[in-house]
This record gives sequence, C-alpha cells and structure tokens, in this order.
Amino acid sequence: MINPVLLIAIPLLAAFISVFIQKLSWVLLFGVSIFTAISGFFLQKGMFMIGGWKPPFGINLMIDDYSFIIIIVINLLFFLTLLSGMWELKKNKTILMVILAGINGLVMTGDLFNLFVFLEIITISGYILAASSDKYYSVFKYLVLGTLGSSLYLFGIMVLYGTLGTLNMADISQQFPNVSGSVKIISLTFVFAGLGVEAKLLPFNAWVKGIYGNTTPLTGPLFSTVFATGAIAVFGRIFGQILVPDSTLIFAFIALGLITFIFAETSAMASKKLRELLTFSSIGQAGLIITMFMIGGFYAALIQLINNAFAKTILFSYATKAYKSNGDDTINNMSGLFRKNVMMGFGFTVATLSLIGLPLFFGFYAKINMLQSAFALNMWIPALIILGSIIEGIYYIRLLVKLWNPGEEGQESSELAQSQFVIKNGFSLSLIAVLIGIIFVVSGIIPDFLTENIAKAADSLSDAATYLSTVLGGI
Amino acid sequence: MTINSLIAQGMISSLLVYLLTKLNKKLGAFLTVLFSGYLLFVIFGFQNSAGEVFSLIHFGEFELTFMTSHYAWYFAIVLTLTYFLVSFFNPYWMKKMVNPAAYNMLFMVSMVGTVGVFYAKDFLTLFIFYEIVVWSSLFIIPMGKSRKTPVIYYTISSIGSFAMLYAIFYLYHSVGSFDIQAVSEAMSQAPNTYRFVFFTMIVAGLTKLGIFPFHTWLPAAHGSAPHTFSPVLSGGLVKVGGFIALITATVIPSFKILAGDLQLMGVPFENYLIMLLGAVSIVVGTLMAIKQEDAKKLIAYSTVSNSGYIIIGLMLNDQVGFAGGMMHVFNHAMASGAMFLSFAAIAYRTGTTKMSELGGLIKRMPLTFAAYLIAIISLAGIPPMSGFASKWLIFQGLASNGMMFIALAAFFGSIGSFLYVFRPLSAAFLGQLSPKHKDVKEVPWMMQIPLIIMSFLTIFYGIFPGRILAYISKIQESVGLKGVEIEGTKIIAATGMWDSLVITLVFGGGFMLAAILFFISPKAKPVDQMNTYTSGEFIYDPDHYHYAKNYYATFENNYGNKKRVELFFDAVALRVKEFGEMVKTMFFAKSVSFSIFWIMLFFTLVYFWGDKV
Amino acid sequence: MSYLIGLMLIVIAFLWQVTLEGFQRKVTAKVQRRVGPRWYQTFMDIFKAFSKSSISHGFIYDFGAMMTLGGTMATVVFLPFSGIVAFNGLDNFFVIIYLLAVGSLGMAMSAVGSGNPWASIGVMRALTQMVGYEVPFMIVVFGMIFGYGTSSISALVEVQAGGFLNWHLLRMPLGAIVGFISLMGMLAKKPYDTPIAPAEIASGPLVEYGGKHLGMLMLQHEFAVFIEVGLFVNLFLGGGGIVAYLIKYAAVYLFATIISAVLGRFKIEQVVYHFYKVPLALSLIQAAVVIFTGLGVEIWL
Amino acid sequence: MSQYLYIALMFVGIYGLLSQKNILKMIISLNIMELGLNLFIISTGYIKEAKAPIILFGNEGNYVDPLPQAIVLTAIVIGLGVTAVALMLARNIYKTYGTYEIDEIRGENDD
Repeated sequence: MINPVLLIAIPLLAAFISVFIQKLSWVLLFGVSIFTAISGFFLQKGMFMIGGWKPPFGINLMIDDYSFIIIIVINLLFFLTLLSGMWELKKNKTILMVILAGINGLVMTGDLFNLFVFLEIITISGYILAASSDKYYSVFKYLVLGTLGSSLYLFGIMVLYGTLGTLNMADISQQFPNVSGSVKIISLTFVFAGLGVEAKLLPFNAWVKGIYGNTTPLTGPLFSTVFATGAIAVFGRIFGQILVPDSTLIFAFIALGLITFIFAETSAMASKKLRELLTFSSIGQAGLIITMFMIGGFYAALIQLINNAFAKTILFSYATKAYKSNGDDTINNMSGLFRKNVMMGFGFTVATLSLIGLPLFFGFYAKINMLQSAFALNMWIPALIILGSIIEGIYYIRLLVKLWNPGEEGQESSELAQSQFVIKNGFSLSLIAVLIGIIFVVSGIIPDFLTENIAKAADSLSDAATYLSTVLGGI
Repeated sequence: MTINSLIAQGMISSLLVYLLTKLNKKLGAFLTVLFSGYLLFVIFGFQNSAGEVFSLIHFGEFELTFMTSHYAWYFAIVLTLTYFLVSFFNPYWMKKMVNPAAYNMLFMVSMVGTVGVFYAKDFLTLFIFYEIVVWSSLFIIPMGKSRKTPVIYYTISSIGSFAMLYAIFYLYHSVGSFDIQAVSEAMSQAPNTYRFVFFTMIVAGLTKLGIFPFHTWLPAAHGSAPHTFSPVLSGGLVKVGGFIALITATVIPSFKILAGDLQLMGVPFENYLIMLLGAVSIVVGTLMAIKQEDAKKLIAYSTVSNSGYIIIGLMLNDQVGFAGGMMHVFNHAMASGAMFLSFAAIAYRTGTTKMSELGGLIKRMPLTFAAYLIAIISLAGIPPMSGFASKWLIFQGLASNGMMFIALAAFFGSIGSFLYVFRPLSAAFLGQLSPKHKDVKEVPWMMQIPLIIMSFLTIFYGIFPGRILAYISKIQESVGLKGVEIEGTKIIAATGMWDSLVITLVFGGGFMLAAILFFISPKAKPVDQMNTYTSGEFIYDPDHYHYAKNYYATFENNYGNKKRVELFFDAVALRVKEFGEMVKTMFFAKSVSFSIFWIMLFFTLVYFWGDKV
Repeated sequence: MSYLIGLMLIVIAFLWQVTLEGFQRKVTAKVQRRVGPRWYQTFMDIFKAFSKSSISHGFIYDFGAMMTLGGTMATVVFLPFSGIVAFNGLDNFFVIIYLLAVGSLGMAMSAVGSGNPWASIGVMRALTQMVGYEVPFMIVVFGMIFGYGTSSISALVEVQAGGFLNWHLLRMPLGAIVGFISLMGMLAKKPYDTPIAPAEIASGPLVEYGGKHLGMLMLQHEFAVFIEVGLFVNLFLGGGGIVAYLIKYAAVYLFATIISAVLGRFKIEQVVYHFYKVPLALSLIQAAVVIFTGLGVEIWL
Repeated sequence: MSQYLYIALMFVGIYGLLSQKNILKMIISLNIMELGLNLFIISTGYIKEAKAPIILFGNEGNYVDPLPQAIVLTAIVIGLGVTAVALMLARNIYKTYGTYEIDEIRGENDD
C-alpha cells in the first residue's frame, strides 16, 4: 500500500532534482511516471491529513473509490502520453513532472483552496508547455481565460468561506444545503464558471481551439486526456458530491452541458483539419460527460470519461504525429493514410467507433448507461444526447472512410490515389494504438472487465455520507 | 450447434479470415464461401425450432440472449442464402479490391451480425447486432467508387438506429425489460406508449429498407459499393429493415394493441401512415429508376420501390397481404441479388456498369443474360416467376381492404417496373455489341453457380410458391395472424385464387404451340448484327447504332429531374455545418473579449433568473 | 379437359378476331372513302407470312417471338369467353393482366434483340404507353374487386347478369369511360398508335420482322386484341351468351375503330400526360365512389 | 460594505479584459482583477477592530481570521507567476508579430 502523498511529493522532488541534472532528467521523468502509474493501483484508500492538522482545520487528501480510479486512469494516461510524445520532451521534462504532481494533487485533495493551488500549478505549467507550439497569442488567450477562470473559482469559494467559515470539502458538503439561496447561487455559478474554463464548457472555452488545434505529439494527448480527465473529474467531484446544485440551477447547468455537446459537435462537423475536428469533439465529449455528472448518472459519466480519455489518447497522438511529420493536417490530404500503418489505423478506428458508441466497443456500454440514466430524468435529455451522437458519428465516419480508402470520387478505391503523407516515429504509437484497441474491443464485449471498479467509484461519489464519515469522523 | 456458439464461431473465424487473406488473398476469399455455406447449413437446421433460448454473454448488468422463431429463421435463411451465393464472387474480386483482408473480414462480420439481429430475444441484442451490421457493411462501401456515400449511408442509418435505440430505452424505462415478448405483453396495456414507440422504432426499419424519405442512401450506397457487395446490400441487408418493421408492427401486435385507434381502410391509422410512405417510395423509386444511366443505380432505385411493397405487405397484418410482403422479402432478395450479380459479372469482364457503354452482351455472356432475364421477370411480377406470387398476394390484400391510393402506387410501380427492368436488358444485353467488348467471355464457372442457383430458386418458387407460403403461414400463426390458405399448388385469398402450376403449364403449352408453329415454318436465314434496316444509309459503327442513352427521355420530360429529397438533406447538412461555423465564430473567436462577454452574459442571466432558486 | 377447352378458345379467338380484323379494315376504309381489302385479307396476310422465308437476328430474336405468341395464347386460355372458363377460379384479373405482360416482354426482347434502334425506340414507346393506360384501368377494376370481394372475372360478369341496367357501363359510367380509353391505348389505336407509328419510326418494334416472325407477331397482336376487347366486354358489358358476347365484342371493336379512323396521333409524352390527367382522375373518382359510398355496387336500382 | 468596492474593482479588471485590445493593457487588467479579488478575500476575514493574528503578547482580544490572509499570500504568488508567464508571452508575441495589438496579429486562428 502506497501513501498517496508520495504521488505528489515524489514527482515534485524529482522535478526539483531534474533542474540540476538535466541530462538524466528523462530517466527521472519516466521513472516517476512509471512509479505513479503502477503505484496508482496500490494506493492506500482513506483520508490523509497533511501536517498533522485534523480536517476541517487542516488540508487533507482523500482517496475514496472515485479518486482511486481517476488516479489510476490519469497516471496511465500520463504514461501513454509520454510514450506517444517521447520525441518531443526536449526541455519540458521538469514541467511535466510538476504537472504530474499537480494533477495528482488536484484529484486527491480534500480542500477547495488546495484544489485552486493545484489547478494553478497545472494551468501555469500548461501555459508554458503550450507555448512550445509557437502560437503565443493562443497561449495568451488561454492564459487570460485560465486566470479569469481560476479567479472566478477563487471568488466563489471565498464567498463560501465567508459564509461557512471552512474550505474543507467534506465540511462544506455537510453545510451547503443549509446556506441561503443567494449565497448558493453566487458561489455555485462562480465555481461552475471557474471550473468550466478548465473543463471546456461552452461559453468559457474560447481558448481550446487555439491550444488543442496547435498541439504537438506531447501536448495533444496531455491536454486532451490528462488535463481534461482531471478537470472533468474534479468537476464531477465538486458538483456531484460537494456543492450539489438545486433543481432550477442544475437545469441551467445541464442545459449548458448539452449546448456544449451539440454546438461543439456541429462545429466539429464543419472542421476540415484533423486536430481542429478532434478539438471540438473533445469539447463535445466534455459537455456530454458533465451533463451526465449533473443529472446524477455518475456511473455512465465515469465510463464515458474513461472511454473518451483513452480514445482521445490515440486520436490526438495520431493527429499530432501526422501534423508533425507532414506540416499539415487537412483531412482531405490524408486519404488512405491508414493503409501505410494498419496498426495505428486499427487503434484509431476502434477508438473512434468506441467514442461514437457503436457496439462491440467499450463506448457502446457507456452509451447505453448514459441513456439509461438520462431516461431516469426525462425524455428530452436522451433525445438530445442521441442527436449529438448522430452528428458525432457522421463526421467521425467521414474521417475514417477517408483515411482508410484512398481514391478519387467516382473511381474505384485504389492505392494510386494514396496520400503522400507519412508518419514518422510511429512505433510507440502503434503499440499504444493496438493495446488500447484490444482493450476497447475486449471490454466492449465483456464490460465487466473494466467496470467493476468504476461502479464502486460511482457509488462512492453518490454516497456522500461515507465520504463525510471518512473525512470528519475518521482518525 | 447452437446459435450463440455459431455467432462466436463467426466472429472468431472472421478474424481468421482476415489473417488468412493477408497470407493469401484467394485462400481467405474461399474461406468466406466455406463459412457462409456452413452458416447456411447450420441455420437451415433450425427450420422447425421455435422458442429455444440461448444465452450469449452478460453485458454489464444486461444479458444478451437469442431465441429461435419461425420468422427469425425465415429472414435468417434468406440473408445467409444471399450471403452464401454472393460469396462465390469474392475470390475473383480480391485482386481488384483495395483492402481484401478487411473486405473478407467485414463481409463475415456483417453476415454473422444479421443472424444475430434475427435471432435476438431482446431488443438490446437486436440493437447490438443491428449496429454491428451497419458499421461492418459501412466500411466495405468506400472500397468501391465513392468515399461520400458511406457517410450518407451512415447518416441515414444512424438516424434510424438511434431512433430505435431511443425507443428501446424508452421501453426499458417504462416496461423495465428489453425482452421482446415481455414488451409485447406489456404494450397491450399501454397503447399510448406503444404508439410513440411504434413511430420511433419503425424509423430504423424505414431507413434500412430505404423507404421515402430515407431512400436517398440506397442508390448512393448500392450504386457505388464494390460490385460484389451491392447484391448483399440490396438483396440482403435491406431486409433487416423489413425485420425491424415486422418486430415493431407484427411481433408486437399493432393490430391488436391499436385496435381502439382510428382505423383507416381496415388497419390502424399508424400502419396506414407507414403504408403511405411505402406507396410514395414505390412511386419515387420507380420514377427515379427509370431515368438512371448506371445499371447499379437503377437496380438500387428498384430496391427502393420494392421495399415499398415489402412494407405495405407487412403493415397490412392480415392473412394475404402480410404473406405477400413476407414472400416478397425472399423474392426480392433473389431477384435483386441476381440482377446485381449479373451486373457484377458484366463489370468483371468489361469494367463498367454504365448501360450506354455496353450492348449486345447476350452473344458473349448468355448465362448472365438468362439469369438477369429470369430475375427481372420475377421483379416485374410476371407470372411464371416467384415475384408474381408476392405481388399478387399484396394486390389481393390491398383490394380486400380497398386501399385505393396505395393500390394506385402499387400498380404504378408494378407497371413502371417493366420500364426500368427492361432498360438494362435492352441496353446491356441486347442491341449492338460494341467492338470494345468483342473479346468478352462468359464469367468463370464459380461465378456462374450463384447465378444458376438464384435463377433456379426464382423459377422453382414461382411454380411452387406454396412451398414458401406454407412456412409463411406458420409464421403468421406464430404471431397471431390467420395463416395464408394453400391447397396443393393453389393459393386462396378471400378475393380470388390462383394456381401457378396450371399457369406455368398453360404458358408452357402456349410456348410449345408457338415453337411448333415456328419450327414447321420455313427456316430463317441468320444474318449479321449490323445487317438491319437503316433507312438506306450505310452505318458502320455499332456504338452509334445502339439505342441506350436517355432511353426514356420522353417519359422523363413529364416529371423532370428534381432530386428534392436529396436537395433537402443537403440543405440540412449545409445548415448544420453553417451552424457549426457560426458556433466557431461566436464562441471561439480570435478576440478574448467575445468569451468574456459570454461569461458575463452567463452570470447576468443566472442572476436575473436567480431569485427563483 | 380444361386444356382442351383452352385450345378451343385459342382457335375461336383466332377465327373470330382475324375475321373481325378484316371487317375493321373495311370499316376504316369506308370512313376514309377507300374501297379497302376483302374481309379475309388478314387470314391471307398471316398465312402468306408463315410461308415466306425470313431472316433471323439471333437466338433472342427467335425466342422472343415464340415467347410473345406463347404467352399471349396462354392468356387467352384464362379469359372467360361468354361464360366458358377453362380453369375454374383461375380467371383472375391480375393473372390476366400480368400474363399478358409476358407477351409484351417477349415482343420487346425480340424486337430489341434485332439490334435496330427503331425497334428500341418503338419498345420504349410501347412500355411508356403501357404505364399510361394500365394504371387507370387497374384502378377502376380495383374498385370493382373491392366492391364485390372477388377478383375473378367470371364472378364479375355474373354480378352484371339480369339485363343491361346491371352492366357496369351504367353502374360505373366513369369507370367504363376510363376502361374504353384504356382499351384504345391497349389496342394501340389512334390516337394511341405512337409505338408503331409507321411513318415516324418505321413501324417501331416491327421494323426488322418478315416471314414467319412477322406472322407470329401478327397472330400475337390478334390474340392480344381478343383479350383486351374481351376484358372490356366482360367487365363493363356483362359478358353474355356466345352470340351476345360476340355482338358486344364486335360493337366495341368497331366503335374503337371508327373513332380511331378519324383521329391523329399523340406524341408519346402526350400519351402519358393525357392518361394521367383525365382517365386517372376519373378512375380515382370512380374507385372512391365505389369504395366509400358503395354506389354502383350495393346501392343500385 | 467595502467588499462591494473590491468586487467592483474586480469587475473593472474584467471590463478591461473585455474592452482592451492591447496585450499589455490586458495583462494590466488581469492584475487589476486579481487585486480586486485579493482585497475581497482579505475582507472576508476582516473583523472590525480586531488585531492582526500574530500571537506575541499573550492572546487577549479579537483577531482577524488568518486563513484569508494566508490564501491571499498564495494567490499573490500565483498571480505573480501568471503575470510573469503573461509577460513572457507578450514578449514573444511582439517578437513574432511585431505588435502588441490583437487586431494586428495575423496567422493564428484565422482559418
């Protein structure tokens, strides 16, 4: 059993050391990443006080089933990202380790302000990483919105603090139902807007296009999977368990989630570049998952979160690699590219089909769960989810068909019309693609393969009482 | 052998086929023949099985199960037969295919998927296999001529399948079960729920069948799919839609549940509305088929029209018309399969399916011609072939209910089919042989096998339609309808009867008489193809002397050239894209101010509205 | 036994219709102030054609000729002739209409098989015209079938028994008009003789034919006329005994002839347009009246 | 009541972000916003006529809440980091495009 503090401390320590031994920093980075990826499975569950202060007075880390599964997923994703982007590491190794520490802390922390600090750690690191794409204005936009978002979040929690006198999540979740309506609405909307910036909800996410659309093989998967998963997971934790909104406000939040989903999917349909398409798809998925968290379908949301994260790893790795190798990612120029590397094609296809939610792949299980929990609420949400899925399916299928089959329109498909593009340094990606592809297929046929722990995680999220007793009653 | 292990075997052997095709292209293709034959053989053994339950796997908290039934067997046998026959073409196309291994694998997956659809005991299993069929067939289509049409196919198909998924979960929400039997029983207490489910679920059937207004994918996809896959799409996969319609309207007995609703011409108005759509697709399919220049597109539009007959027959839910609709499933599978296959054979030898580039092929490919001729006689519903049996039954069903507007479409489609089926016959097989195709040969023997079998089945069941109808009457009884009445070779409907054996004999007699007359008369002198009446001019180019282009131009002038539905869908797609662009400019603008404005607007709205919290 | 009756029907049809064809030519001539041929001229034409040598354009050319004649003769067997039904209960309306199509298909195949574009154009016109006239006719009969609950033609004849007031000509006047116009189209009489239009497209489908092939096609034409006029007589004029049947038959046939003798020719798109304008509308009205009011079936005198 | 003033200051910063098109001015706006926020946070822990929460001379009387002050310290540090990164970006933007005006930047997000 591993103490969760180590997941934050060791990467931070390694980051500090790496400043002094630049040459060996890649060893440190991979070592740390492998350590966290493995130790995620052996994480000790329960509540951990930092500095010996009992909650609600001190900061605590909370490992329940929910953060347990998220930690595993995020650390695995981080490792896969490193594999995919290992030719891009360059000077970013230290920052990557800081990010690893930050994201682990973000998920595990039991304190709202601590969460803010970790959020800032990863976003500032994110600005620096994103700047490696040389699109400085986009990064600046990200910075402005990111800072605005975290300021709003901070404002929101400070309003809560001013009312309740505590920032401990467990304490707040206990007292929150009793606060007055206006405080509720102010704090909720500010926290929602603040986290919405990171979670890519629609009016708050103008930065995403510039950042995701210009990613490298390293930052692509990092932003779209590690960051996104962390941000959405925190979103789920806060609005699913800590600050549960009332029925009217939750309607506004659900509406925002669904609007994000459908608007982003239509935008993706109008995109001609692969990375841009994936960007909007990520936004759409974020909207969908957040909707699921909001309507209380934690299980479905978690499954889709994991489905989306692993799928996007392949998709973004592939897209960014294609751009890196050829200086272009216009879909029309990529026709028949999969024929040059069938393994990547397989992984990409399976990931895509899983994302759309076609049967035989894991995503289908997610989709039926989503529909099931959506129907529990009313009839319109599932209809909108289905509408979005149709649009999503259309552009992904268009993409797949294009990438598998070279050929002029009106002529038989043939190798002659194949794209001139190549994928350089694709070995690690092929490996990841096949691995994830097989996992998707196997878990698509036997979902229990993955979902046992997810179900527990979802239960722990909806079970606030256990959370409370673990934090406040424990030790 | 059980259904569940059959499905598992199929899925595993599809992987095997993939690997073997990578090893050796022909080997893998032969394996598809072998396996589809095996599947056909095993499925055939389930002929009399009904109510046997097989469990597949636990899918999360749900269980996927299969159950044998008569209607499942009927559809499964039609589909596997089509797949089996078409698979004979596969070995010869491996060289021309861009990705033969994937083709073979997806061919197998879609075949196994259809079996899964038909034998599904619960809606979830049905949907899973339905979608497997969709995506597996989807990825075969772009190996042919077009990269756009699979997207159209997927779009329309997913509108249907997601509507069905919605209905399934709506049912699950209100009934608490996916089981078809359980739902069927629960629905009899809840006609209001059923009415909603009926319309949402049947959309899947309509899209797959290619019923107006969802018909646009059919000509696009069938016309541009690889030549070997078009017969499967048209002859086979379209019938999956028929099956969904059957489940929705008959297995869940709409005629009982909706008996309290407004009845139009003897059926609930819900069924009548669907029949009207079927009628429109008959007319649209016929009119569009008449003007196609490409034979495959023409056959695809004829599929639209024939799907109309199927849905009309199924929606009648009576003794006669329903049997006609069911029998038309088989007839159309054989006929359109044979038509597509014969044009695949032509494309194999000449490399084109454009009718104006062909001509006079009867001299070079007589067997293909014969297969095509028999298929079109059946498709046009002319007596000695099986197609007449089903059309006759549907007409009788319509007549006894007095559905004159649907009958109008049915008659128009039936007469109109003479026009479009004759055109490829005339333009590709008859007329002047082009010098380009002087050296064309008949297709290899293995490609002849399916043509011969399909022709044989068409004739056999044309003469003895009772053989099929007896089984269909079992199906009818199993779903609570009165079985169609058969006496020997006589088929009896309330408004008349007919005996196809007698008709065949009389026709044979008439033919003999004519032949005797022909052969006792002085012998005719054979002349060269070009030796014809040319108004005294000297004509030397057979290509110019072949009337094939714009065949029915004069008739087409009466209805013009407007693809309104396609235009509508295009417009919708364009609007969606424009909307996406708008979202991009509104929410993802270059300036930060935009998004800060949106954020502030969000706060403002929430606070204006906030006092209601 | 049935088969013998069928053979007899074929012989009767041949003798009666070929004779009447001669009269028809005479009548047309009189209308046009010519002398015209002798009444047995058509017999002579047919026999002459069969005795002449001819050319063949290949297998399908011969096969189509046999198929068209065979199919049409088979159809004659199923048509009730003044109460004589060769196969009881099998005189189904749809069977007759579709069996007749075998003949058309055979002829079309044979003609196009000759490789002459004129033939193709003629066939195209014939098929197009068929779409025009069949649908209104079938709709009218559809109304009848619903009204009486039977699609057997002899049963439809029986319901008209008992005086001319029961004829469908009076019970369903609109339907009878449609039926007659469709009959003109079936017979390819002017103004609907577009498919064979001799001066335009060199007799269309028949352009290549000579000798026995032409003879067979002439025979087929006579049988087809026998069926088509017979259908009208059975459906709208109440059939009747042999004499009555033949008189009605001759009257209808000559009436059609007289009309056609003074008319010009439609273009093919005009034919379809024409059929879908007036007759189809009338037939729908007629069918609606029968189906929704029962007027003409249940409510009658 | 002074809290409203701080919130207003925060919104002044936000208004600056909304209206300014110069990158440096936007950074300044960002700082104004953070300043307002920090003041607001301090004000949540303020208790009238209480002492600073430093226990030097025994613990008599009221103390203001020390937690917001700690938070503000952190927030200021974070704000400093953000501003540093922002200025780095501004510098790079100027190097790449030769301007600080957003409207004059070409080549990003224009497709």
